[in-house]
Amino acid sequence: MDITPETWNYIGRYVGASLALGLGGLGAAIGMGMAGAEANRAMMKQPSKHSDLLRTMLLGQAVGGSPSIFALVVGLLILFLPVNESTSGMVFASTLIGAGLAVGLGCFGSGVGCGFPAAQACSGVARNPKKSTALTSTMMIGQALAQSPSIFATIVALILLFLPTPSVGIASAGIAIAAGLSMGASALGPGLGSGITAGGAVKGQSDWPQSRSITVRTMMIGQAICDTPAIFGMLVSFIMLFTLQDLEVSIIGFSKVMAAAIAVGIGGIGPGIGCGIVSETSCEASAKKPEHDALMLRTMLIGQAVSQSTAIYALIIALVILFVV
Amino acid sequence: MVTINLTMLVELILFLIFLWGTQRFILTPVLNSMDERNDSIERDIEKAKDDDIQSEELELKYRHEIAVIRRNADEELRAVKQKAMREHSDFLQQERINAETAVEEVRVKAMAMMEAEREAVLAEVPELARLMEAQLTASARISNNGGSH
Amino acid sequence: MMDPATLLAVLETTLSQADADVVESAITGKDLIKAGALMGAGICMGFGAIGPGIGEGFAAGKACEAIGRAPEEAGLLTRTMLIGQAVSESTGIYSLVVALLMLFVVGV
Amino acid sequence: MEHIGERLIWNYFPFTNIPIPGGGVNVLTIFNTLVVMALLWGMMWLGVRKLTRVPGRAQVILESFVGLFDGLVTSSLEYPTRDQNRKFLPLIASLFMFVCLGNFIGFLPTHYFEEPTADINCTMSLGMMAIAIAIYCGVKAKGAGEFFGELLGPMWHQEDATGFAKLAGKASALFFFPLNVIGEVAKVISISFRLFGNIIGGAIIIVVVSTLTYNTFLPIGLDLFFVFFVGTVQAFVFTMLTLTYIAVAIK
Repeated sequence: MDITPETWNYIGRYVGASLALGLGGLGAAIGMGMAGAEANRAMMKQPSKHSDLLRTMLLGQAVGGSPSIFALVVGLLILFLPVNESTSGMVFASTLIGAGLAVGLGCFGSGVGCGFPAAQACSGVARNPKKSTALTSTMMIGQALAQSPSIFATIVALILLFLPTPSVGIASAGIAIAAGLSMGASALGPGLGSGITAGGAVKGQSDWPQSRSITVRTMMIGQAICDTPAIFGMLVSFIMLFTLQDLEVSIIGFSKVMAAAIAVGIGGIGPGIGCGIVSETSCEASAKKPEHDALMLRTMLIGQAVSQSTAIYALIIALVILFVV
Repeated sequence: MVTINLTMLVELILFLIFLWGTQRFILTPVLNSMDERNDSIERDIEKAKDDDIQSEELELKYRHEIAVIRRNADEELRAVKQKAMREHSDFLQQERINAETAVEEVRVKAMAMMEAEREAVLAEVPELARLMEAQLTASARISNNGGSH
Repeated sequence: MMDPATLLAVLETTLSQADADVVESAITGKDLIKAGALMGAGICMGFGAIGPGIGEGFAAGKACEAIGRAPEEAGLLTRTMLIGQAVSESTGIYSLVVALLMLFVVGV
Repeated sequence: MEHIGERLIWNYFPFTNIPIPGGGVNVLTIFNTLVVMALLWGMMWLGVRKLTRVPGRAQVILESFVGLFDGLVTSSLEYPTRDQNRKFLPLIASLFMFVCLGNFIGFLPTHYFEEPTADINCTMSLGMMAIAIAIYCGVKAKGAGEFFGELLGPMWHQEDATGFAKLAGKASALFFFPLNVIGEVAKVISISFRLFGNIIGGAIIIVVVSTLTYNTFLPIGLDLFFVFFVGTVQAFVFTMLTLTYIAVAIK
C-alpha cells in the first residue's frame, strides 16, 4: 500500500472530525433527550403548565447544547484547516486526531452532564411553577460550570491545531494523540460529575426554594472539586505538548506518552463521577437543612478529596512514566 | 518537575519555625485576649443577671407598695363616693317628697274646682229640661193646628 | 491477525515515513517489552481508577445524606465514611502497586 | 513554553563552588515561602499589635479567623476539654494560612513570585508532617501496641478462633500489613499531590492562555477561578484532611 502525506491528511481529517462531532454531539444529544423526557413526563402530569415547561426545557437544552457547539467548531476546523507543509503527514494527521479526541470526549461528558440540571429543572418547574425564574437561573449557573471541562478540552484542541507539536519523529505523533486523549478522557468524568452535582442542586432548590444561596454555593464548590481530574489531565497534556523535547524517538517514547495519557485520562473518569455523586447528595442535604451547611460542606470536601485519591495515583503514575522511567 | 531534593527538608524546617512563631507570638496572645474577654463578658453577664434579680426584687417590692397605696386610696375614694351618693339620694328623696306634696295640693285643688263646676252644671240641667219641654210642647201645638186643615 | 514480524515491519515503515533520518536502529524485543510494560502500567492505573472513584463517591454520598438527616452523629459518620472509603480504595492501591511494579521491576 | 513546570535550582552555595548536598535547593520556592511567611506574620502582627477589649478592624478579622478554626478543631477532634483541643489549633490555623496565601502568591505579576505550593517538595513535606503528627497522636492516644496492631488487619485479633482459623488469621497479616502500610504512604502521596496538581495545573493553564493571547490581556477570570477559588478550596481541603486524619487516628 502506498501511503503518501496526502493520504495521512485525509485520514486525520476524517477520523478527527468524526471523533469530535460524533462523540461531542452524542453527549449533548443524550443530555437534551434527558431534559426532553423529563419535560414530557412533567407535562403529562400537569398539562396546564405546558408553556412554562416548554420554556424551561428549551432554555436548558440551549445552554446545555454549547458543548456540542464547541465540538462542531473544532470539528469544522479539523476538516478545513489549511495544510501546513512542514508538518504534513502522519504528525499532522495525529494532531487532528488528538484534537478530535480531546474535544469529542470532553464535550461528551459535559453534554450529558448538562442534561441532569435541565431534567431536574423541568420536573421542579412542574411542581412549583411560581419559583421557575430562580430555578432556571440556578440551572444555568450549574450548566455553565459543568461546561468548564469541555472548555479546557476545547483550549487543548485549539492548541493542538494551531501550535506546532515538538518535532521528535514518531513520538510527536504519539504526543499529539496522547495529549488529546489525556485531556478528553479526563474531562469526561468531571463533566458528568459536575452535571450530576448541578442536578442535585436544582432538585434540592425545587424542593426547598428558601435556601437557594447556600445550595448554589455548595454546588459551585462541589463542581470546582469535581474539575480536579480534568485539571490533572490538562496538566499532563500541557507537559506532553510543551516539555517533551528529549523524548525517545522510538516505540518506547510513543508508548510512554500513550501510557501516561491512558493512565491520567481514563483514571480521571471514575473519580469525576464519584465526586459528582458526593456533591449531589450534599447539595440536596444542605438545601434541606441550611442551618447545618458548614458541616455538610466539610463532609462533602473530605468525601470528595478521598474519592479523588485514585485520580491522584493515576497522575503520579503518568508523571513517573513521563519523567522517571 | 517532580524532582525531590533538599528543598523538602528546608520547607519542613521553615514551616516548623513559622508554626512555632505563630503559636508563640500571635495565637497565644490573641487566644488569651479572647479568653479574657469571654471570661469578662461572662462575668458581666453573671453580674447583669444578679442585677436583674435584684431589680426584680425591688420592682416586686415597689409594686407591692404601690398596690397597698392604691388600695387605701381606692377605699377612701369609695367612702367619699358612698357618702356623696348617700347625701345626694337623701336630697333627692326630700325633693321628691316636696314635689309630690305640691303636686297633691294642686291636684286636690283642681279636683275641687272640677267638682264645683260639675255641681254647677248639674244644677243647671233641670231648668234647661223644663225650657226644652216648653219649647217642644209649643211647637207640637202649632203643628196640630196646621194639620187639621 | 498480524504476526509479530509483520507488526514490527509495519511499525518500522511507519517510523521511517514519519522522520526518516532520525530513526537509527530497528525495534528490538527488549524495546517491545519495555513499551508493553509502560502501556500495561498506564492501562492498569487508568482503568483501575474508575471503580474506586465511583465507589468512594457512593460511600461519601450516602454519608452526606446520613449527616443531613442526623447532624449530631457527624463525627461517627465521617469516621465510618473514611474507613469505608479506605477499604474500597484498596483496589486502587493494588492498581498503583501493580503499575509501579510494571514500571520498576518488569520494564527495566 | 519549554520552561513549564521547571523550578530554578541552585546546585552550589552562592558565590562559591561548594555543592549543596541532597541535589540542590529550589531557590524560588524557599524565597516565596519566606515571603509568604513574612506577609502572614506582618498581617497577623497588625491584628495583635494593640490588643484591646473593644477590638479594631484588624483584630476583629484575626479573632474571627482564630475563632472559626477553634470551632472547627473542637467539632472535629471532640476532646472533652478546651485546652486539649487548643493544642491542635496552631497547627491547623497556620497550615491553612500558609497554604492559602502560598496558593495566592503566584497572582503577583512577576515571575519571581511562583507558588511554593506548586513545588512537590513543599507539599510533600507538609503532607509528611501531617501524617507523622497523625500517627504520633494515634500512638499517644491508643498506645503503640494497639495502634500498630490495627495495621495487621482485622483477622489478627481473633480471641475465639482456634487451630487452623487462628493460624489463617495470623497469616492474613502477611497480606494486610503491607497493604495498610502502603495505605499510610498513599495518604501522604494523595494529600500532597492533590494540592500540587491543582495549583501547578492552574498556574500552567494561566501561563499557556496568556502566552496564546500574546499577553495582551490578563486572564482575570482564569485567575479568579484557578488562583483564588481553587486555591482557597484546596487549602481548606488540605487542612481538613490533616484534621480528619488526626481525628481518625486518635479514636
